[in-house]
Amino acid sequence: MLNVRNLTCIRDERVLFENLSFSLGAGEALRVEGSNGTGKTTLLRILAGLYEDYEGEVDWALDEFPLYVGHKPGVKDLLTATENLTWLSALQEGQVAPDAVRAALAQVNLRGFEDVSCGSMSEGQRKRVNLARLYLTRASAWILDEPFSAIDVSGIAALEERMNDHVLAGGLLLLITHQQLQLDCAVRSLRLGV
Amino acid sequence: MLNVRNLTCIRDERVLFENLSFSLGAGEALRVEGSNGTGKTTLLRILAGLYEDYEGEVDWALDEFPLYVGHKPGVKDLLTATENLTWLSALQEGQVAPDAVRAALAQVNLRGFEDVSCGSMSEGQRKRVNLARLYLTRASAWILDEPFSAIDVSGIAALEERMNDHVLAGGLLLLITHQQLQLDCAVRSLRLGV
Amino acid sequence: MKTLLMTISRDLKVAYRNPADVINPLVFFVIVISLFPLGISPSADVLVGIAPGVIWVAALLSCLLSFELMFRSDYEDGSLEQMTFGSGPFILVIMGKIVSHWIMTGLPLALLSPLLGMMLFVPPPGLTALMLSLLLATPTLSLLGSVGAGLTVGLRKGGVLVAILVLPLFVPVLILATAMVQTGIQGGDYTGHMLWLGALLAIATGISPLATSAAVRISLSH
Amino acid sequence: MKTLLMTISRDLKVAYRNPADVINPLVFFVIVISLFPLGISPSADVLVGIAPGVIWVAALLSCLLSFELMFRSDYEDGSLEQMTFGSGPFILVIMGKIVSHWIMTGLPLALLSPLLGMMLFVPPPGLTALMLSLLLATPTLSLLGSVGAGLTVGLRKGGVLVAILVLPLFVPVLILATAMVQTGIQGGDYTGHMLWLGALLAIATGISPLATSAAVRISLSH
Amino acid sequence: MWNWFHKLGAPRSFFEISGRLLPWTGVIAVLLLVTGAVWGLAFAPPDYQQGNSARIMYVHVPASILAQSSYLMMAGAAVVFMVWRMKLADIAIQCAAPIGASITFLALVTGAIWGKPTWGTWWVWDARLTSTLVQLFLFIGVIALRSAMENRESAGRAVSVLVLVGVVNIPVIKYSVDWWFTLHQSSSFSMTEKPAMPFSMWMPLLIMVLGYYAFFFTVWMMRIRSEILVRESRTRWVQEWVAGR
Ligand code: HEM
Ligand SMILES: Nc1ncnc2c1ncn2[C@@H]1O[C@H](COP(=O)(O)OP(=O)(O)OP(=O)(O)O)[C@@H](O)[C@H]1O
Ligand SMILES: Nc1ncnc2c1ncn2[C@@H]1O[C@H](COP(=O)(O)OP(=O)(O)OP(=O)(O)O)[C@@H](O)[C@H]1O
Ligand SMILES: [Mg+2]
Ligand SMILES: [Mg+2]
Repeated sequence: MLNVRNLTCIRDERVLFENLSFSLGAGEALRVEGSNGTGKTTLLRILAGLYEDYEGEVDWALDEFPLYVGHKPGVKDLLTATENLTWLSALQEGQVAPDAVRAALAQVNLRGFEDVSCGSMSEGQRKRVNLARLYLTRASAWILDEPFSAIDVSGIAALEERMNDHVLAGGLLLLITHQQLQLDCAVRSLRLGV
Repeated sequence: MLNVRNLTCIRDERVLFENLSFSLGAGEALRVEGSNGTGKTTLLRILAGLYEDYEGEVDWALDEFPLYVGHKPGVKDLLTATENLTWLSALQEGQVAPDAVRAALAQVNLRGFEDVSCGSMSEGQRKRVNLARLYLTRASAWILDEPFSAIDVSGIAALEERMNDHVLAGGLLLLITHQQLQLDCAVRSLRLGV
Repeated sequence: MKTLLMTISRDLKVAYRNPADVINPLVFFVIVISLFPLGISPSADVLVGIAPGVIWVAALLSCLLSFELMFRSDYEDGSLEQMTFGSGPFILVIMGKIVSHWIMTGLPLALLSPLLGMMLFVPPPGLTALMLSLLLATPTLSLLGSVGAGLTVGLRKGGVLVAILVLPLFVPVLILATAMVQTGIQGGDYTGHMLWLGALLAIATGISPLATSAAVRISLSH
Repeated sequence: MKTLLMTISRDLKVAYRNPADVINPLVFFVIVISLFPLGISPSADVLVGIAPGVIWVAALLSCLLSFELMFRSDYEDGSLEQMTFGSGPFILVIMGKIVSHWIMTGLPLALLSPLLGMMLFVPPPGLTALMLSLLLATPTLSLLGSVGAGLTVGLRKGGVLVAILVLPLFVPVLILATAMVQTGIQGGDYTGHMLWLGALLAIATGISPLATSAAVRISLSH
Repeated sequence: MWNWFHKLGAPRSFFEISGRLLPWTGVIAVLLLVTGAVWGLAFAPPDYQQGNSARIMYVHVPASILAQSSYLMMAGAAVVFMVWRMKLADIAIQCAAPIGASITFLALVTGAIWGKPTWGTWWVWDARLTSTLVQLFLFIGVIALRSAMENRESAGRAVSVLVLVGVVNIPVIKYSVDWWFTLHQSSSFSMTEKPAMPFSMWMPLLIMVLGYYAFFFTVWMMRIRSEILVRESRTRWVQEWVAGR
């Protein structure tokens, strides 16, 4: 599904990666590793089409856009969890049923917070609202940049399970995390930096 | 050094903690635990004097302010790493030698980034600039809210070592983290939420 | 089309949650206008002469201040970058945001304007012209302003940079609109002015959404 | 004292890194003033009558827009919360920020004003009065504005809310200053006005830093 | 033709070609400007109405003309950049803006200086003057946006969008300002009736106009060259070129 050829990115005179080539098919997971500042986020943003100052080729064979979760929580403080999630998913999926939204929020352990505005949530809860999209999306490619940051231990376990299911069902997963990762499916690894 | 008596905090009709009492002396470390949204950040902000809507008493016996590291990176995007760190430490310590600043930046693995503006750093690097204060401060109480988020594995190890030294040298440490913690010193634990 | 309506309803919902965003530009409008009698002269003769200019400049400025809010909070919390992944065309999202901006800013200004005109002693035919000119020209302001807002989102420069980028573009609107109000005050026929303002609106509708969606994409990718 | 100087030098350093923050309010000032001849009338007779009011209102507005930048970026990146942990008194940090705001906004406005006065046909004695009035009164604006900026930091409301909070406070300054310039244009003696403006400055210096530091603390603890 | 276009578009070959061109345009600019200035300021007959003060015309008119066309040239570069993503075009925009702004400023200042003896005032809100002022603001907007963006790639594209929107607006602005002036004419001054000039006046003027253009291109190329060196400083050829100096 994803074909990357000779990707080179230079920021501020620092070569982040040079002539990077790889390809990723359905049912494959790739974890991008490297210490801080080695260009993991930059790579994922390039693949998501959010950063364009690079050389080389990125080819997606996809029907719809990938699902992207970045460093920012991606939720509006003024809207409630339900409203945020409905809008975020409707944007990409066309239409979502209210029940599905409630179910997804319950999956990320936000039962009881459905109608709380995201501005009065804790760091981890806000991130969870965004991650609840993983339970609603039909996107076949997921691009997740440090999805576990600010999430507690049991939350991480649940997310890992969801990712596992996605990959086993033939999805594509691109992931950055500095924490330990326990997926049952095979995870390829791409190391940036020296 | 720190005495907390009957601390109660209620946000949005949700009781976060009630009649919380504990005290912490020199050379003691306390880790606040709990799942997302249980009030860990709120507790630490109360102790740091940044949140005031609570009941109960908080007594510090300290000569200077504690050192607080919050969810936000705390660095100005337009200033370089050196300038940011110099300003942040000078604010609290009065005066810092340029050499000490360079040394602290080297400690958090930012050698070569001394004169890069923080706006063009990665998430983890920005956080490291803030955390470099741990190598400069003379504060005897540290309040750290998820200091490890966005930091890579080797960075976490270095920070743990620094915290350990601080506690063994008679400092006080209040810490939140969802990740595993390996400190040689004894760490008390306070669990919030059910 | 659904993308368009969805975006408008979401933005209006956010505004409803936080009505200050709608009310503040209005209050600002009123305050700026009331500074002029204080700073210049309270006499009716002087005021009616400067009224069209003052009201229109105040309307421009309060639109200006609100452009900043058009994309900024969406940028900061990351929803703007999510919008580029939408299944509908991105330009519809942008148009939705422009329309809701107008509903929240231009429309209330236009509706409020007769009252302020009266405060500055504008006679009734002038009041009609004033309101019509605002109804017809504030959409152009929202359209042009969106380009500036899109270009500067994420630059943390406050409203000033947007102002510099778009104020020169507003000059024709200002000139035509104030001329229209002046004609109205003197009891003349201002159909010609209205046609011209309509033409400007058409040009802006043709260009701005395209330019803005390009601008927003550029701002996101850096 | 060291805290004060340290803060000023840091803020000026940030401004130097990003000169747009200083230049933009100036350009805004110029653009707003040039909108008035377009919107009202290009004739010298009309313009010289409204010049003091127009220039002063424009100065108020460009100060207003810059208040937002006073604390916002420090709030967003967390440096503001760090400042409360300083070893020196917090009020000195605040005063440092006010002084550097004035150096970056009020002072350049005052220096530029004679040029704009000329564009609106103000005669030479009026130009002196104009510049003096700005030099004497813009510090008051920075002081009063800082209170509004402190109260609204962290509310993501753009400049509009600050404007609403502080504009009423600016009214006395506006009235005195424009009266002073008008006296100047007519060749009169405006020492009395200057004394009054000086008195306002003294009052503001006494109250504002205290109020602002309280306001900032409140904004942080929510 | 296309080949040539692409070759010129590569920073390196532009650098080499312009290096050869630069001395020529420089010499032409100096020659034209000196001839025009000496002829115009010293030998051309004084204006029958305004006397010698009209000689500022030889500075003002070319500046005003160039001010307008420099924005159009910048817009041309913006089109090239948006369509072909040619880095050189981005550099060209970046380098043209400050020159264009200064020329516009010069047109304003010389106009103002001329206005004092003829009109008795430095500034009049006349249509031409006003649209020149608005154009200066457009240039300033371009410069301000560029300097506000840290990332070069996105700055280039953002600035092109702005320049293009601006160029659509220039005729609208010009039109509306002209029309506005005729609506409520305030003063009796008008620059539109051109006195039929004798050859001895328009010839030096023409030379000055050409000289301004040559000067503009020379400065533009010089700025582009130094910007190329900055942007390509990592490449081998720049390092060799620098070493070779
Ligand atoms: C700040 C003041 C002024 C500005 C901004 C200004 C601007 C301009 C502009 C934009 C042009 C048009 C060039 C073109 O389209 O070919 C021009 C041409 C000209 N200006 Fe000015 N001008 C100013 C003052 C004056 C004054 C005071 C005079 C003399 C009384 C004057 C005399 C002329 C003449 C004779 C031309 C050439 C006319 C032509 O070729 O069509 N200008 N000026
Ligand atoms: N700005 C706010 N306004 C109102 N209520 C808030 C706000 N921030 C947090 N809360 C409430 O306080 C509770 C505790 O939030 P807090 O940030 O202290 O949690 P936390 O334990 O730090 O969680 P996390 O692990 O996600 O960081 C949340 O459940 C939320 O309901
Ligand atoms: N906004 C920016 N402008 C310029 N350069 C940047 C910017 N952001 C990052 N960089 C540069 O790109 C490099 C890689 O950044 P990136 O964010 O991709 O790192 P990362 O691998 O995601 O790091 P982290 O683990 O800290 O998130 C950084 O070292 C920095 O030098
Ligand atoms: Mg990253
Ligand atoms: Mg927390």
